[in-house]
Amino acid sequence: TKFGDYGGQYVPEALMPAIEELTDAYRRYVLNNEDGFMDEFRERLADFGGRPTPLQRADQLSARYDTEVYLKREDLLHGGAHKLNNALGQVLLAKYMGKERIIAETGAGQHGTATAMAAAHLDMPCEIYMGRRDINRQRPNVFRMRLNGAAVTPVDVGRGTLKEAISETMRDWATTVETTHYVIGSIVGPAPFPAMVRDFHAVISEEIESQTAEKLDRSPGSVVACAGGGSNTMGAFAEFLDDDVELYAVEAGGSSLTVDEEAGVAPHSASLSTGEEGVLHGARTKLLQDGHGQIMESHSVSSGLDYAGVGPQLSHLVDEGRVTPVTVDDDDALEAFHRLSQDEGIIPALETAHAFGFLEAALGPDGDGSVEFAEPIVVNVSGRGDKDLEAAIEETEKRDLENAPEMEVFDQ
Amino acid sequence: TKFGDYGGQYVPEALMPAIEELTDAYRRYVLNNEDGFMDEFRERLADFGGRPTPLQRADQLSARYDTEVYLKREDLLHGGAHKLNNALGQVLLAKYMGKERIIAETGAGQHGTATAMAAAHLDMPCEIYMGRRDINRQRPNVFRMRLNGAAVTPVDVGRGTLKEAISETMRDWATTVETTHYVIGSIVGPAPFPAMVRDFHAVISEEIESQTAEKLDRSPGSVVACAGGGSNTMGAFAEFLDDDVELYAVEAGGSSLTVDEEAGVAPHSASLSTGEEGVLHGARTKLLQDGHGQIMESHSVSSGLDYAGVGPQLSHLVDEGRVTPVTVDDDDALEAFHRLSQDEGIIPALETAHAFGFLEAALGPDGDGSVEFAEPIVVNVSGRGDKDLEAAIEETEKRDLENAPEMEVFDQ
Amino acid sequence: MSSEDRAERTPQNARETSSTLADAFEEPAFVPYLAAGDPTFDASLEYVEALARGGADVIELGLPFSEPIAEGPTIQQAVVRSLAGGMTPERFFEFVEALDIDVPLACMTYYNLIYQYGDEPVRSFVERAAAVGIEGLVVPDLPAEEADPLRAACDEFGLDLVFIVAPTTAGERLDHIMERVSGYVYVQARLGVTGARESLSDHTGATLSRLEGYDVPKAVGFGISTGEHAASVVEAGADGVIVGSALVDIVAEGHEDDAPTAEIAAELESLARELKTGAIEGGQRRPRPERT
Amino acid sequence: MSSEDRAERTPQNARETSSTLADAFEEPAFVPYLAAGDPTFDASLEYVEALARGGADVIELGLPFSEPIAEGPTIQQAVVRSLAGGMTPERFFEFVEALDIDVPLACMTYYNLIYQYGDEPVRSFVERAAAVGIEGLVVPDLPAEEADPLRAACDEFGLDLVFIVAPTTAGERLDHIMERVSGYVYVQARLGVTGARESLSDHTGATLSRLEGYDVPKAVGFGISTGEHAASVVEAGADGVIVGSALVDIVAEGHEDDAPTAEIAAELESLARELKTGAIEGGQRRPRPERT
Repeated sequence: TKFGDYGGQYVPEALMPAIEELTDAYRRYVLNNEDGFMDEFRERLADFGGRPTPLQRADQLSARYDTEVYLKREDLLHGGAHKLNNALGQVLLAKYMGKERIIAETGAGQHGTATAMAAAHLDMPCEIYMGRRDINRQRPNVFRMRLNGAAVTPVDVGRGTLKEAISETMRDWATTVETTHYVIGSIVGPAPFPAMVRDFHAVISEEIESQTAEKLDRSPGSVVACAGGGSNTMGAFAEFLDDDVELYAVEAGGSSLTVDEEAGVAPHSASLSTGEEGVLHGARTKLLQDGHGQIMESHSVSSGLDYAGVGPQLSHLVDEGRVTPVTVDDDDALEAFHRLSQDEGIIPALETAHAFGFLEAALGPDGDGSVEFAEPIVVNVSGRGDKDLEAAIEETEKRDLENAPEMEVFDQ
Repeated sequence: TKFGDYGGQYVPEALMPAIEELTDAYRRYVLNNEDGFMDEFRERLADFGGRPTPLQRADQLSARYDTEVYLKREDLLHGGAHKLNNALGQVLLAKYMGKERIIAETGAGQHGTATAMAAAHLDMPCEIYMGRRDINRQRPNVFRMRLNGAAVTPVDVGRGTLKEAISETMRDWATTVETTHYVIGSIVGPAPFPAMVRDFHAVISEEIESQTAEKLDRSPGSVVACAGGGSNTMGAFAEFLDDDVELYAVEAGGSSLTVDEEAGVAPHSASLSTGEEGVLHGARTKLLQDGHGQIMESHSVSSGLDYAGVGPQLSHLVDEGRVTPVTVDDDDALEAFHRLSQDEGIIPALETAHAFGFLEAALGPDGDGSVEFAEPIVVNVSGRGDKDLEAAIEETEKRDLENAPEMEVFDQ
Repeated sequence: MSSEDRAERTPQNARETSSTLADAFEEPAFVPYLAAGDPTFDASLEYVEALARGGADVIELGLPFSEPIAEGPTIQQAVVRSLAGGMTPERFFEFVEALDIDVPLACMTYYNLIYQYGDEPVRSFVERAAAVGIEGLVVPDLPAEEADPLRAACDEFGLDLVFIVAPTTAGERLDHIMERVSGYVYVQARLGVTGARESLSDHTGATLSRLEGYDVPKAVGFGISTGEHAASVVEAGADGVIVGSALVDIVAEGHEDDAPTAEIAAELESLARELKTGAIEGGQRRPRPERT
Repeated sequence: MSSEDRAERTPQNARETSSTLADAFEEPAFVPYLAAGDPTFDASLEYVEALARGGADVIELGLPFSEPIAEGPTIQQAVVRSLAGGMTPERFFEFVEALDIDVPLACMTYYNLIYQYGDEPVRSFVERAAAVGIEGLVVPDLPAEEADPLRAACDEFGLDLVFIVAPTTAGERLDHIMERVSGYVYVQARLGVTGARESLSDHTGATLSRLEGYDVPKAVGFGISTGEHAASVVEAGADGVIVGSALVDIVAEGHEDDAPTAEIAAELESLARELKTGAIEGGQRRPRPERT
């Protein structure tokens, strides 16, 4: 249950039996394919989810950077992000375990929508906890969850964001644990979640491996993925941990890497790059916390990266030197958002845009050339940007970005 | 250039040379794969677009209707609808033809976004004409086009919807025809567009054929697709025209199949079911028109079906008895929208919802049993509903639908 | 002109006999366009008659269609006004009957209206047009390739069928068109849609020279708005000038300003005179070609 | 109690010697909880002292953590108030030092605060807690599986480590916990989070009977809000009752109504007395077991 010293199971006693039950189910169904679980999972991922997703050469970026850049198109997965890999896996697992109800937390709403979809698909009642502030920031995703038949329960505690929603979902789980499965949305939480969620997402790197082999007759040189909790990151890295492949985890640099201890606010979400070891939401990992151990309110222009913790395995891999953490700030992420939209015809999620901001910072015309990537570079396009349109436009208007499009089309 | 008496090339003389040039290019590149055009097209459709899209068994609908229902998941194509098949094909063709600029019209914005994406992907300047009213109804799609770098030009003539946008794009084309390709968004317009657009979309039915063969070792019994202009329809039907497969084109019944001649308004868009032969936008086909031949303003809750014309080949196939046209009204389409969202975890476009409304009307608990479908039924899920969230919720609130979800989650 | 003058005309092949429209181009001709019924039936009658007084040799009278894909904003708005005023094909024919002028008329409209009229697609319309005294048709969305049924009907009822030749029209297509055209050929001065312009396109000369071998009057339209435009187009070899948007602009502005009908009519007559004079002057500036 | 009393205590294995916390359960015990510093440092001191006066046998004093995943809304809000008032681990220890009571204290907090404090993770916190006279720790997000470092530090500095046993805890896990627990075992009366309830859960009896063989005082918490609750829980076999939310409710309501500190303190003391009395009565209702 550990990754070095990271990970573990720091949860209330009431949850431990469920976690033991889940650990057993994970071993039997996921690791040992009991009752053909993994076969059914893979088949549903293909038919319902749309796997495999393509590995596409990015023609314009390859030219811009004079290197080979490939895109792993998780944005094409049903729901618009990699999130379904995990949500479908866990909801199906809950069904195999005989659970009768699904709960989940969501921040930006991507995990919530993926879970709501999977639950509708598998005919499971579903309740999603979401911070009040996020509910009002992410209306379309709330609509989608409700349309899929999920209950959406506002969380009014604290700032009303992901952190509070996770805590609240854990509270529900502590009450309903006997009949309910909590679908954690990233490679965080108590064991076995970090390993299990990674395994559900590992299909991303499995496909990258077979697709680069088939198209290019080789492995990728570098894999780049944004990292909030880190599920798309570990999904994109998992198969390459023992190989000679460079792995870059791009965190949200927000507006600044400094912190405001007084206000308990970190204006970024760079847990891997700047966080300190601690215990949050069931696991020991790198955290954004103040000197006393209180968790900081994180920040990013991308609400999906806006989390004070990170997957324990990523913390471990960073300490080991296997994964290189880097940061991209809000401005550069927005520029990258526009660049990919205009140059490649793919509007990425703001989360995803961070990964491309890193390429530009390192390889672009004004890049610092600090990184020498091994070729080809595969960037995980973890999600599409439809959910972020309003936010991206609003944030763009606040700034003086070189490549921002004019938006003066509407009446009044 | 004709389908029976339908089709033809009813365009201003200034466009005829361009249409001859296009006809030649269509023959060479599309039909004869000159310079490997079709190979590149298919490869880009796979890598950029995400083909093949899955053929998924609809577990809940199959149970509900006690028959085998399969879903062709065009909603998973990049951009969220089948539209990219055609847009990518035409923009690539324009590149092969040496054109320097792309123009297109759009109604709901789906064709516009697909074209903007394809143009960004292939590095072609792009301008999209869109009725002012549609611009204000479809903000997210306008954002997407602008983000992809396309110019969006409002059309203020008439009601400011698709019909006017097409006319305006034709005017642009009449001016810039030497350097510009007009990417028509459906199987309408002068020859060779109806055949060419069909051929770009035919990949849908090619895949259905190979997927049913692989999964079920047989052909589909029935194929059901919604029909506005009819591009997803013909794409889903094309390979089966000579086979023993039932083909149903589901049109928008709107609020009523009657018309208001005085106001020049048809409160539906059922050109195949109720239209009269006439000439519009370059082709002879079935049209919604008044007794004098003036084109009616059509209506549907789904702006993508809201067009007074329809592809000439569909008109012909309906006359021949090969395709059965049916209608589903706004209410039933909305109910079907909610049903698919809740039961299958797929939020369909409102266009697409019409196809499912037809299943329910025929096979549902309150169905009239009027149709005996040959099994298995394949329904083309032509697009996803993200673009329609606001509209669907607004239209749902106006009605007393049995399966409408509560939407009271937001503040105040 | 009243319809009775030609109502009795028997079916014939117009191209093999004399054409009233072609005859109108004996001297450099001025061919104005107005949308019938813009903004009202009665005012529009006065406007058309003013053009006749101003020297029009042929008048292109627009029967408005809801989707005028070949028109620029000026004529689009005229179409909207006319339709809002209740214009229909039948009213259009009544309009022609009500006109009190002695200038040959061409009806400019879109194919769907011709197709839908009456019991026999195409033929009914042409028959009725002939009955009210219309001399010819101009159909902007009907290229020669699709024109056989209409050509046949026009031949049957003795109407001319005018085709448009664009700057992009050349080679076989030009031959194809010129085999089918009668009355006059509408030479589109530039690409695009109708609309008045400050300056003239330089495509005109090239198009006219491609047409040199064809013995049909060449009327140049698209963008002509002043007497000087008209003069230079005729000097370049045109047999006449077609002017629409510049005239419709006068109707539109007058309508907007609520100007008296007579005042608008006077303005139209004045511009018509300027344009006709310009055409004549253009003819004088060049060595007049022998007409065969 | 002032910290000097125990500051000199040397490291030892608490489980092998007498435990002040366990000793507090000689008669049916009342164990109240309050969040230190809720809503202010000074008021909170008075509230805790009022509980002591009301008959508390052990006081669980909450050191607030920003993510209290095991707490219901009542205690979540207490945490918010306390943190807003500037509570920190260091201030918490000062709070304990400033308390003038003679009731053993357990510190209830979350693991991250214990982990972060001082130079040596876990050990620094326990050392300091011992220095200010805290007798034990309750850590709701630390199951026995992860508790070895804290257990070792507690042993080193003579603190008890209280574990929670839930209705879902059974079999090997129960043994595992009971091997590590000291002071008392916190019997969670029902699933879920903390919070006062109208009626009691019927899980309690079952859990208590699973614990029968273990020689550690059993204190039942979650949902107890009245003297009668306390009585029936003790009657069912508990050695004591833990009451948090019902008390915090008094603080919260007083805070909201801007009530004088003394008035709130009096209310707390009164409810404390009711609960203590209930516990005693519950003990009298059942045959008192022989303690070995």
